[in-house]
Amino acid sequence: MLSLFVSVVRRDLLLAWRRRSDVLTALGFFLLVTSLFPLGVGPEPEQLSHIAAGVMWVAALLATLLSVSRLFESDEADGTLEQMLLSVEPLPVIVLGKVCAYWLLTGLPLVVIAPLIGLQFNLSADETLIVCATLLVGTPSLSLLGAVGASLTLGLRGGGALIALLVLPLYVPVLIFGAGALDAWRAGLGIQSHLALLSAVLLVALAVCPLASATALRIAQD
Amino acid sequence: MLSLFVSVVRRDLLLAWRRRSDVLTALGFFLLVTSLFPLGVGPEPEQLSHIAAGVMWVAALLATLLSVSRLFESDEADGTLEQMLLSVEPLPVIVLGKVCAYWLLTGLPLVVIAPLIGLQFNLSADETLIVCATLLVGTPSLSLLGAVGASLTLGLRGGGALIALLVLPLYVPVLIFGAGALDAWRAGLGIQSHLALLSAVLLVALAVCPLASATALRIAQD
Amino acid sequence: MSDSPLTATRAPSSGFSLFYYASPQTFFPLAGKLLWPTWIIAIALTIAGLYTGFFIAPTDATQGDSYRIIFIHVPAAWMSMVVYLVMAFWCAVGLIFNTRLSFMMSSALAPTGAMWAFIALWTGALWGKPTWGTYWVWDARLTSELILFFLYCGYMALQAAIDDPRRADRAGALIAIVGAINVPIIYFSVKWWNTLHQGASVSLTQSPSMASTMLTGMLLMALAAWAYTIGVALVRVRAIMIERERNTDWVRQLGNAAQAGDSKA
Amino acid sequence: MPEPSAPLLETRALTCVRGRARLFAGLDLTVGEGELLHVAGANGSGKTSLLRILCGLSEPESGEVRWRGQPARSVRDDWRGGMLYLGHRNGVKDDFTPLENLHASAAIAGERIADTVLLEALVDIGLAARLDVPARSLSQGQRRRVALARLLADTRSALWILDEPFTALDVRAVAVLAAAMAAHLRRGGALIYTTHQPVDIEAERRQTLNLDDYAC
Amino acid sequence: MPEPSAPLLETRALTCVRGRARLFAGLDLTVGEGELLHVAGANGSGKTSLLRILCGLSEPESGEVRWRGQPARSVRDDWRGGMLYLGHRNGVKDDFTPLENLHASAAIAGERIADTVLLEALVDIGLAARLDVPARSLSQGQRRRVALARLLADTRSALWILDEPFTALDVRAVAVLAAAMAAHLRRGGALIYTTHQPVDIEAERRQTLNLDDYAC
Amino acid sequence: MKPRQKRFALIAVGVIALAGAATLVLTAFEDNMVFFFTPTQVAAREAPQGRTFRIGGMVEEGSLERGADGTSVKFLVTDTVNKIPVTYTGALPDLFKEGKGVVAQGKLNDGGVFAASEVLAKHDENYMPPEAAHALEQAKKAQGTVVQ
Amino acid sequence: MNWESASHFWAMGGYGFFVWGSYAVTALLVAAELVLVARRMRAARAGAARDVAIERIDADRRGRA
Ligand code: HEM
Ligand SMILES: Nc1ncnc2c1ncn2[C@@H]1O[C@H](COP(=O)(O)OP(=O)(O)OP(=O)(O)O)[C@@H](O)[C@H]1O
Ligand SMILES: Nc1ncnc2c1ncn2[C@@H]1O[C@H](COP(=O)(O)OP(=O)(O)OP(=O)(O)O)[C@@H](O)[C@H]1O
Ligand SMILES: [Mg+2]
Ligand SMILES: [Mg+2]
Repeated sequence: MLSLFVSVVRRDLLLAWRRRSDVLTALGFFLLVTSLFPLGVGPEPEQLSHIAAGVMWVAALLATLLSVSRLFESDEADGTLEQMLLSVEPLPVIVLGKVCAYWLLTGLPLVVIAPLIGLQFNLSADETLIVCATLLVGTPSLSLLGAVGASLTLGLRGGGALIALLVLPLYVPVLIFGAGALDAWRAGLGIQSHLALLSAVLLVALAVCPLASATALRIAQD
Repeated sequence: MLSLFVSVVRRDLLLAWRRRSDVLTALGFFLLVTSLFPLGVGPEPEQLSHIAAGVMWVAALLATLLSVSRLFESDEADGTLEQMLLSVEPLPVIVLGKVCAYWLLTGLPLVVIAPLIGLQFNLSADETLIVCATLLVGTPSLSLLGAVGASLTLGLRGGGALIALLVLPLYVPVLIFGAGALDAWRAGLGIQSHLALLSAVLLVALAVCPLASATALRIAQD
Repeated sequence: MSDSPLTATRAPSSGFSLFYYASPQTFFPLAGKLLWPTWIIAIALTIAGLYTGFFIAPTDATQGDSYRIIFIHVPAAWMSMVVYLVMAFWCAVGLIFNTRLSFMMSSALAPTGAMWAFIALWTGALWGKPTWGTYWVWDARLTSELILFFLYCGYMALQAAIDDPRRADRAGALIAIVGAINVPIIYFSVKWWNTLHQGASVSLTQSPSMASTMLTGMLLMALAAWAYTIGVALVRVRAIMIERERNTDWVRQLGNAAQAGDSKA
Repeated sequence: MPEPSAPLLETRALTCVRGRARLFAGLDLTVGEGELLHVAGANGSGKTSLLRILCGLSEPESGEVRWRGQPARSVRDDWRGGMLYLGHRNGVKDDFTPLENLHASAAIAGERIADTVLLEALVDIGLAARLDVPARSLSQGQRRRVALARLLADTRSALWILDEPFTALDVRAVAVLAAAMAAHLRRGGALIYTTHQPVDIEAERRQTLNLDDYAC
Repeated sequence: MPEPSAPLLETRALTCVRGRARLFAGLDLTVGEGELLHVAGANGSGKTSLLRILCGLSEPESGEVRWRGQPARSVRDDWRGGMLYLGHRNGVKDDFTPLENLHASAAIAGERIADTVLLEALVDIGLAARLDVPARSLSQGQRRRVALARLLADTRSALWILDEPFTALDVRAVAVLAAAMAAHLRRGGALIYTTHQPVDIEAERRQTLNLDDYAC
Repeated sequence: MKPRQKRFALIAVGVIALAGAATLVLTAFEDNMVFFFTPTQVAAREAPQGRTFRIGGMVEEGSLERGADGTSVKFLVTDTVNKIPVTYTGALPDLFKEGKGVVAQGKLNDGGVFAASEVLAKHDENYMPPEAAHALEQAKKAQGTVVQ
Repeated sequence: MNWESASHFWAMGGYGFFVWGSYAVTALLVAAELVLVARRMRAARAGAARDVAIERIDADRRGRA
């Protein structure tokens, strides 16, 4: 089962590598939003550092929301999804593999690039670290929750808007804990409780989402 | 020729109507970005009104950038595009019709909803009017320029990132004039010159983009 | 209603195609011959330009020695614009006369042009800090030069993303030609928007507002940049010719020669 | 000025290159009015590529296409107006009903065809029962039929170029289509098509071009 | 517990409804080992719908599918593991080469097949010359061949369910595929397929199910 | 319309649009698009109160005063008609000189003094060795005395 | 001669960082481009040679068959 998981991850990564620049869409989007902001808002250092965590988290959330609807799209269009449903292997593991590859391609790069954006927004090293940590724990949840939305709306008219409608309510808590951590730290409170809550969300998502997503996929293909 | 234009617009609007909720993606995205901001940034009235024009313009720009890559996608996938290329009718007019429908579906709603966002960001009536006016003149240019990018990258690996690379440099001036108008007005300068420049960009885009896009489509199908 | 004999017959593949292949085939050796003279000229001009710039040209009255950035900034800025125009020209020729060599020229120039644009931006920013007091402002000259750099990147990225060389050529040509509008904007931006960047020191209508040794150094370096650009573009276009014409006779002969050379070695 | 005596479509020394491979070279063919050309060949022999060149969707590597005696590129509007191409892809919108699809295609082609004509075509091709469902819930063969209904409604085009028109069609639909093709030929139209299925189409004059013979 | 004497696949009083229309009702069929079942019927008669029910992709309106004598839903893993389905859609990734595509399909199916076996299958089906190009630049028939190469490499599945396997294939490829089908039947496998083309497949025991007879 | 006429009509429309664009750009340039105010505009109260904006002009000859702390400065910006006092704390660009162009960003305080947060130097297109500059200055002075 | 000593030269009147930063990056880019372009040329030639070799092998095989 582990080997199945690994081979699904590898397949999706290879596919992404074949369409290299597509991979960068989420990252590019993140960079874009965070760089256009200073342009549109005006470059006053304190103001920027004040809104930094919010901008970065909103950007990460949007980057996920926008790209996740394509998670199963190409597999559906070319018939691979049918084959997945018909496999003897457990579908949730396949789904988890796909989500994992997806996170490696869209979530992890954001975490890696975040320090740079921190610099641009005038954050101190500690502050940057905090934002990175929350992103590291939070973005996998975003991917997992997004996958459920994507499979529920697969092939539906108006997938894009629907997915946002379905997933956003679940995203907002993540956003609030994630962006709130920095404020809490600045206010002198610790960030442990924020991180603990984010981790709890992640664990629940890990347990529930692959299953839910797999079920939704079976229904969608009926 | 006018009847061709009208029938293309009607066709695309009807199609959009059939996938109703898809239509709202751009609008939903715009609302999302602009509403999440106060959430992430914190609700200080002056600060919000200060960044309002920037946030709205960045959101409009992103909404276009993200959805425009799908402008020709479905027509390409199902073979309608081939038929357009083979039509006796001038391709630029067909393209213009498609862009027009696209703008009606993604640009105009933003302009209409902008006053609401203005309220949320604490703008005065005059200020809201100015933002709406710049959006009204600016978003068609975004759609037109985006169409060229969409047709250049049609069916390419990494379309998403590529389109951003191609189109963004052209969007930046529009963004600067568009978001700058409010600042100019606040600084006591008139907004005529900003609007004049935005209109100039629009006129040039109207003259050049349909042609360029049509050429790019022919190249893409070769 | 029996099948009539096939009307299609195989024509000898000559005529039109001869004209078509003629250019790369004859251009390849010509470019090879031009190469060494170009390199020698480039090196000589660079040495002369740098010597003039650092050892003959005096310190500037207002800027001190920081002005010596001029000897790369201005040649790079000029080349970035000229190369783009030349690219657009070759693309237009390619579209009109359907000659592949001109597209190859255009794609051979792009990386060098992008490099010049980057150097202009980089040196300009480094020059701006001591003189203006900032590395960057969103002024029209600077913004439009940045857009030029992006246009180069877009051209190259688009070509890289398309597998079919013919489609790549044509799609790239579209960007090159439409983007050429940007070049006059860059050039006249200092006139139209009077912001931080200085106006022209050298123009066709006025005598230069620059001490003659400084001007000499700058012009020598500009000529060196020309020679370098031509040299690199020639090498690259030769490489592109081989890559693209792999299945033609003249490249096969080339391969034959290389094989022979290998077996000798 | 089109020459009346010239054949509808000719090619001169056509060469086609896809990727690195040269598919065919020096291809000359002539199709006159009322004539049927069956382009045969193995998978990957270049049938689709040839048809796309003949209708102007792609450019040949070298050689030229002539329309009624003129270089086709110089009489592009005549060429496009006189031709109807149907490729692998159906050009059918999932969200439109069959009738809406036909209307949309006609609009794009710059024609305006009466409802009755289109309805008749749809009925003839056997879609009478599925007129009010969107194309997304049609079966494979039914979708293909929607695309092919355009042929039944067409009386304007002098040349039909059809890439594997019979795929996914059942026996009855194949017969209807073959009859429509024969009628087109009788009207003086010309027809170029590919297929891997043996289908008999009535025609006065017919040619077969086997691209396997031209493989380089 | 699968009963060894039971037929591979049976259906009991299967009824299928799509949208508003009832496609067929009370369909009973039995397919044993080494048996060939050709599902015939006009476009839209419900062939694809039936095949998708037989392989478990969709649920019938009423009735049940049995696998080796058990209700198929209760022995789902056996059912899925013993079956190979190929639909209208190829399941071929545009960005993978043919070999990579086969590897990816095998991985998803939970199998691990040696390179040599897959390569042999690709060569047998006539893709030897196109091994290093991504599927996006294959011709229609070549893509279909990539999907079908899975069949040539398969020795594990007891039942093949193929929806119009012959579309877009040229004569030679059709022959190769028919031979592979015959070999599968000789091995004791069963085969259910649809097609509108008359193709001769060697089989000891064969049935034809004409869905037009079941239309409601 | 025949296809050819259609094409002609399209080209005509395109040309008209481009011409319209050109006129619009020209009218925009007549307005003050530049992002700084002249001292005259500031004196006429055209500049905003309490908001950040940019002011541009020449540094008045002899107006530069350095503060005791060594980093704060005061000077007058002039467009030869009006003068606005500017205060600034921080490093000045090297080209900042009396009699040369300057662009400063900041706010106008109640006393009519412009508190700059950033000072940029604007430089002209003349390059010459110091001796030449000196000679030029001498010449200018000499000319000045003659005129006076 | 403008410079009293080498250290004066390197200091560039206090603008060493800016001036040498410009020249160094330019030199680096030019060097990198020359290397890349040379490698591309070599790869192209090698590819052509390989094509010929493959063709010969092919011809040999066919000749034998
Ligand atoms: C990132 C910042 C900069 C950029 C993008 C930039 C861009 C350009 C461009 C595109 C040109 C060529 C256009 C023309 O010939 O008129 C140019 C010329 C020039 N630039 Fe810059 N520049 C920058 C900063 C500077 C700075 C800080 C200085 C000096 C204070 C400077 C001095 C010059 C000079 C002397 C010329 C030659 C003008 C002539 O005689 O034509 N530049 N620059
Ligand atoms: N974009 C491309 N890049 C590289 N090769 C291509 C491209 N498109 C097609 N080919 C190749 O060109 C050849 C001819 O393709 P084409 O689609 O014309 O074949 P066909 O005769 O229509 O085949 P089929 O019967 O399978 O439809 C194929 O070998 C294919 O792999
Ligand atoms: N999602 C759906 N909603 C409504 N009707 C549907 C849907 N899917 C299929 N149908 C209808 O069900 C019928 C059977 O479709 P199916 O695809 O099974 O036909 P088929 O026998 O495979 O035909 P073909 O030979 O054309 O492939 C068709 O009339 C089709 O219009
Ligand atoms: Mg084909
Ligand atoms: Mg079917």
